[in-house]
Amino acid sequence: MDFSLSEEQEMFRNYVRKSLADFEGTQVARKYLVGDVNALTEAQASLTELGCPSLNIPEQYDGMGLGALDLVPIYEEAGAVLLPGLMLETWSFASPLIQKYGTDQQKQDFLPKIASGEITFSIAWLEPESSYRPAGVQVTAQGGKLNGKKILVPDAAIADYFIVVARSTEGREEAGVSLVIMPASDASIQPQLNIDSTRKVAAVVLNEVAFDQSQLLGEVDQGWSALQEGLLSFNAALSSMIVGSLDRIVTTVTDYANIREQFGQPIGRFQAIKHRIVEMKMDLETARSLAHYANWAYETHAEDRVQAVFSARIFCTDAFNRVAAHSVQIHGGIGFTEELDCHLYVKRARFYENYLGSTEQYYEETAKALGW
Amino acid sequence: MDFSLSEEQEMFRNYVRKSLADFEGTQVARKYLVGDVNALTEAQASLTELGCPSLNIPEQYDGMGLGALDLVPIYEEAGAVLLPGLMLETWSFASPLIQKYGTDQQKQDFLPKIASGEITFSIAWLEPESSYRPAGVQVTAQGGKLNGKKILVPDAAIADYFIVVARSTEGREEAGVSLVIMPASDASIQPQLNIDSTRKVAAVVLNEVAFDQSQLLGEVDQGWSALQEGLLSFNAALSSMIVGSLDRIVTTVTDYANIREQFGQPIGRFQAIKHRIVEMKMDLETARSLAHYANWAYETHAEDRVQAVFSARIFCTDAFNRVAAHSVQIHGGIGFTEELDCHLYVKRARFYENYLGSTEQYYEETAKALGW
Amino acid sequence: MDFSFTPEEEAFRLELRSWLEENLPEGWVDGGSNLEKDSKEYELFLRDWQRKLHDGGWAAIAWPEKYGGKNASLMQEIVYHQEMVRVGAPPLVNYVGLHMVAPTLMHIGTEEQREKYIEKILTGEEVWCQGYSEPNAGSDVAAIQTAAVKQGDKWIINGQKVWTSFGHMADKCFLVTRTNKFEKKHKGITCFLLDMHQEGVETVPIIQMDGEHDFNEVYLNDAIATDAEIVGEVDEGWRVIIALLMHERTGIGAQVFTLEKQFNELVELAKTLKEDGVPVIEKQMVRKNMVDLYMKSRGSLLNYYRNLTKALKNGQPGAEGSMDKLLVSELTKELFANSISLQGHQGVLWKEDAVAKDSYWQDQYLYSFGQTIGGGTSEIQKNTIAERILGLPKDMGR
Amino acid sequence: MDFSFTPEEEAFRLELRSWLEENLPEGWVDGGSNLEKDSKEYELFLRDWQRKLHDGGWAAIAWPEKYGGKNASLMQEIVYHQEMVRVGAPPLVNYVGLHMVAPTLMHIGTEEQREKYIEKILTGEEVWCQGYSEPNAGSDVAAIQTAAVKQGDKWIINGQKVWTSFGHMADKCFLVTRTNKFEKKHKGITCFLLDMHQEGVETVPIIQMDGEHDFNEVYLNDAIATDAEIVGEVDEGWRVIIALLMHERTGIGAQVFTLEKQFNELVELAKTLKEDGVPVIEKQMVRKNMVDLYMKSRGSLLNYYRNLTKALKNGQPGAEGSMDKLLVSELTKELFANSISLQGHQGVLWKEDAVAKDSYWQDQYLYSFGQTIGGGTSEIQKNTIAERILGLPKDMGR
Repeated sequence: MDFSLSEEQEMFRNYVRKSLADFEGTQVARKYLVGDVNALTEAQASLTELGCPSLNIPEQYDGMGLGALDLVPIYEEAGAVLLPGLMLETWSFASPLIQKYGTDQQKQDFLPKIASGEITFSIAWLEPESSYRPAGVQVTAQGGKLNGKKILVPDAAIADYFIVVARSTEGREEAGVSLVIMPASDASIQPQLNIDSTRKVAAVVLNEVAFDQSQLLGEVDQGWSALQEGLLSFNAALSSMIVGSLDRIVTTVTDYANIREQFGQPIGRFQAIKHRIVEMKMDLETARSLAHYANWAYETHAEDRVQAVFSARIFCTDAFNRVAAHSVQIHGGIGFTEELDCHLYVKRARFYENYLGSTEQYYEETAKALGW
Repeated sequence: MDFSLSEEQEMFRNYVRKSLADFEGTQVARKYLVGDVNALTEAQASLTELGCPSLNIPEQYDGMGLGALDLVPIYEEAGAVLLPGLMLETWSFASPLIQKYGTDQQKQDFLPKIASGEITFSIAWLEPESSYRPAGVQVTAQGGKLNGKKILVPDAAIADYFIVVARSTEGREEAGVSLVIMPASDASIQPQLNIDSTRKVAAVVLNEVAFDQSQLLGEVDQGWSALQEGLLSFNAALSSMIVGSLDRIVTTVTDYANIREQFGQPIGRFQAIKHRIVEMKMDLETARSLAHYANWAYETHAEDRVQAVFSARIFCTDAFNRVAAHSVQIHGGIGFTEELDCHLYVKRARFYENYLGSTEQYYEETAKALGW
Repeated sequence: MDFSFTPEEEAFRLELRSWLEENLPEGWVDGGSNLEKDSKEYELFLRDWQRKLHDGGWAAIAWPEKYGGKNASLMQEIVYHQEMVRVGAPPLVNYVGLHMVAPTLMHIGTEEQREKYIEKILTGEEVWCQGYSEPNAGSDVAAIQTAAVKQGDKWIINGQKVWTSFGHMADKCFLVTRTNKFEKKHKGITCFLLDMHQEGVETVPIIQMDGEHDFNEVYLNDAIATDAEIVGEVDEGWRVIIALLMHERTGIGAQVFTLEKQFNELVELAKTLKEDGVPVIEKQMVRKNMVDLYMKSRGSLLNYYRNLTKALKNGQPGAEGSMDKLLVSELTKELFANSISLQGHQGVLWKEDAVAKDSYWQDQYLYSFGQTIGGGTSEIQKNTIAERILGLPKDMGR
Repeated sequence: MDFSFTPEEEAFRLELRSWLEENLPEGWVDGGSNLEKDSKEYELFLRDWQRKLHDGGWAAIAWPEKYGGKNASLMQEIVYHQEMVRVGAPPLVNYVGLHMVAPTLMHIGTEEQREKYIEKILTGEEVWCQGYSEPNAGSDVAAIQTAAVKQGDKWIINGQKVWTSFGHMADKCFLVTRTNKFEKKHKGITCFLLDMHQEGVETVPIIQMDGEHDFNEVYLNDAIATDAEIVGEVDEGWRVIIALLMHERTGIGAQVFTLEKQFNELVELAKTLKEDGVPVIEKQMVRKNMVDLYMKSRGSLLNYYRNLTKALKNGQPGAEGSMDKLLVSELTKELFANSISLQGHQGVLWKEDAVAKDSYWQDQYLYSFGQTIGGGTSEIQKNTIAERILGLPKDMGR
């Protein structure tokens, strides 16, 4: 029995932390927020230098041949500083999907470039007035053309490829949905404003965009189950990203409560503050345990991996909203300003709440996976 | 604008309080719990002397001709000491129903006796493995006979009459349900054990129990809507009963927190305790406002009376569970003993949680009444 | 128990209502102006609105007639709040002047001060702000350090204030300073009626988490005041502060009615917003959450009415105002957090791309975080309720 | 990361499992005995069970072999807890003796004490209780007032203890007394190994809110002890208390595994219990609540494993045990409160009339209120976590 990251994994965490420390906390996110992509590019380069994008890619495609658990410390460190960009989507959605469902050609084309940090992927799933359910997918991938409109596509402007969830056979069911890998340059991108400006979103308009068989990821009409598989690795990774944010919030708020004085006492001496921080800490530690286990369960194909991953996601997104809100309150007035980071976490928590799947649906998926 | 009980109502409260004070807090309930009915009989006699049972009965039937709001202080005082017995069921369910749906003969037969405290009513609704929904009513009232089994009939052993919810026409819908007034002596009563022994419950077995037209309360097959009407007055009254309990808990726990010392401080000085008591107080005051308004809305036939009454009930039953549990925790070890009253409130709170209707259904009823 | 308004109160309501209909800018009720909050244009608009209110006799209805008020009853004030909330009237740029400074001056100001300031407060000629909070004096108001030192016949003031609403538009400041640092914390405080238009006063905007600018930092570098600008006695300012807070007769009435309105708007949103073609209000979880909000917001409204009834009978509001504040502010946060969740994946859309016009829900959600901090944090309200209403022991350090 | 047990650990599990199958009373696993908790028969049964455990070598596996233990590893202890929970083994009547007193004596007792007590603890010949809490010393353990005064070569002890589990069955008591009231609170405390079978000791049952009797008050009226019965030094008992707490190596492992089992039982209840013919687990609200319980109970189990991993690496458990205690006890309350609500109107049925046999859920629901009080309240756990893990300031008075 050993429920901890390995020494190597912890060592890797230290490299990542040191590397990100050069960028001064949330500065990369704050710059990206106002449209300055340079800092992000540099931060990404620095992670690439450490080999982060190649970690979970097989050695034959220039990767390190490691797994989901090895990405955990990276995501925790990235989450701590709210690093923008398409890490989760590229490393923990596109990459595992291509590894599992891609053709040899696709693997050759994409995996080495992901490993080298050259390309990123985004996901085009939602459509106007629809939901994450199969019925919501009405963009068509028929007759060699993609047609329709996708919304809330994450960081579309800095993506090289989209994985488009499209309907190859008309209908409202799971069957008939396919995944198409499409160069971002083929689409017309219309930015949408997002409460969390450290993650940009956009509508993607597909007007007779040509594609061929070679761009299909997995079998035609069988894209829905591939999508679900991708969501397992994605949500395990997302959970770790959130754990990193929770950890940073708890550290920051604890420091503040020790320093800030009112009524001649550090505010951390008042149980209203003190015990609330403990509850935040409990949320953090439970989130961490669930997230670590989720990644382990995914990596080892454990029997309970579906419920482990989806329930970790629910807990983490929920805890993130809760903990980020408490942090504002404990900081008081200054926590309400744009100047402090508190609000950046509040906004990112909302961004993730229903990101690539709704809380409601994940509850139901968990219940089903438990056989209820 | 005057959102308060009248001076007369508050004066009446004082009479009731003084009268109940003779019985030393929860002693009536504690005696009833071990099977001693005498104290309850005396307490009831004392309330009858004050005219409580006659309050909301028209003068022509020997009542005072007052309304639901006038009962509020009585229920609050009774709730404070967890008075057992069939007050709510007799005064605020059977009595208003007979007034509204009863024949002249029924009014003559029952109302003066309710007013004089001579008779009490209980309600026989639930059946084994059923629910509070219309489909659950399968006891038959056909061919002049009642047949079937009712469960969880409150204080059946001390009731003089049951209002039996029975099916006069077979089916699973609302139509076809009738209300039958039946002497308790006609049935075979089998006590059921209940977590809150200060309210006894029983199964009532109906085996070819004869009844005639004169025992029907309201139109045949139309009993369901009468039942709903009865639940309005009942739940408004129940809410006030619970407010009384909440009030007593908050007073008791505040006193304790001022007196009990640990670490050289009264425990009420620790914010973990202090702020929790404030939350209990907030629950109490919100419950009181909602309960007062519910009774006012019922009495004045206000447009929003259905949502006002049912939402008051939901809030009060919920708050009761919450506040009673906090009280145990704040009292610590001694709060966990049989000796203190804390557990009596915990158990009564559970008794009311799904009493004459489930929380789930009242949520839905409220939503519907709001036009959602 | 009686929830009705008297015929006189209803007549008062109709009078105000028709005045508002005539005087509000065209289209205001349907979505307001598109003025930027921190622009000069917005300031002019607000000043203009206050002048209009004054011209109509609606700027300070609770004031005695001799100062230009209507001597309105508590219930008339309630009606006033209800109607203002109903039409979503523009904020009162001179709220501090009208509701805090002027009533305090009427109560404990000198005759000269009354003559000099009150008329201009009413007309909006002089807009006021308050200088209370400091970086190290938030919940602990008495910990202020801004120092006023007498030099000749002048007071020289140095220090920093924060959370000064309307500070960037204000002509005058009700400023709390420390004039004697050797006295105990609640002693040695003096209140000044400071002129904002002087070299020693600098105002710096605070940008909030919702991106808006409602508050300011005010830096005082050798700012100057005179004896004539002192309210009450030197070193006895704590009493003035307490008295000033007491002049808020109707408490947070406006916020209570606003919450009621916002709840109704949320119901509309839940009815119109669809997911896969089905209105979200038909989802069981949404229904449950909405019923919870319904009963809690009804509860807060009814609690307010109950406390108001007490105030009507006692002539003065009690500490129950803390209960109203705690309930309404926490509930406002809960309501807007729910409003975002209820929008599902669309909840993150912002500004013109949001589900509701101008991202009303997202803006209010972010703004709502300030509700349980400003005007006394929820923790402070709980202490007040515990100590003043329940009689529990005082906290350490207080 | 590795969640597996070694082949040796699994062999150990099978060994224990087969021993349990052979030695548990017939039908135990399917519902246990019907013995009344406060009867003499129950006591004999428990003593007999402990003797059986000892005979099989399973009474004190963590003890060194020289004292009759198995020198079990931390992981073997975990396996032991898992198996005992799995079969719902009877409680250890001599838990205090086996897990607290004996390890403490091994650590800081005299050679005479070890010889006199340890063997009899192991065999169950002498059952122990602990005398810590007093009416005025609950959370504040150091506030004890029970006084031991030296007269000649005897100590005369007067005072009152509460919450003494197994007190009515105990032969000996690990008693905490005050021997010097002039010293500071944490000084002047002395621990005795008191003989319960003497005139000066009276045991009175405490009836709990669930109607059961697990705890006692112990009245000490001129009870007598000797120097030889003192553990550690006179006036230095606080150190002994702390040392004694440290001997709980696997923390609340048994409770963690029990919670896991109870959750699974609740799932079964939700699947079998029907309302209008439909299993309640198909109701959306129930599903949501059950998923919440699933993730929280998984969380508490995984947290426990994570803390255990730390302990395995550091050789000693840290303050993280407070986190496990807080999580598990609060969650146990939540689980049983949910179990009552889930039964709808049938939730109030009691004893033989309850939905599940012997009103398991109702009993456990009521008993669960004690979980967040006994062994240190949740408030005390939060202070410990805040101060020892997060480094936040100490509370007043501590």
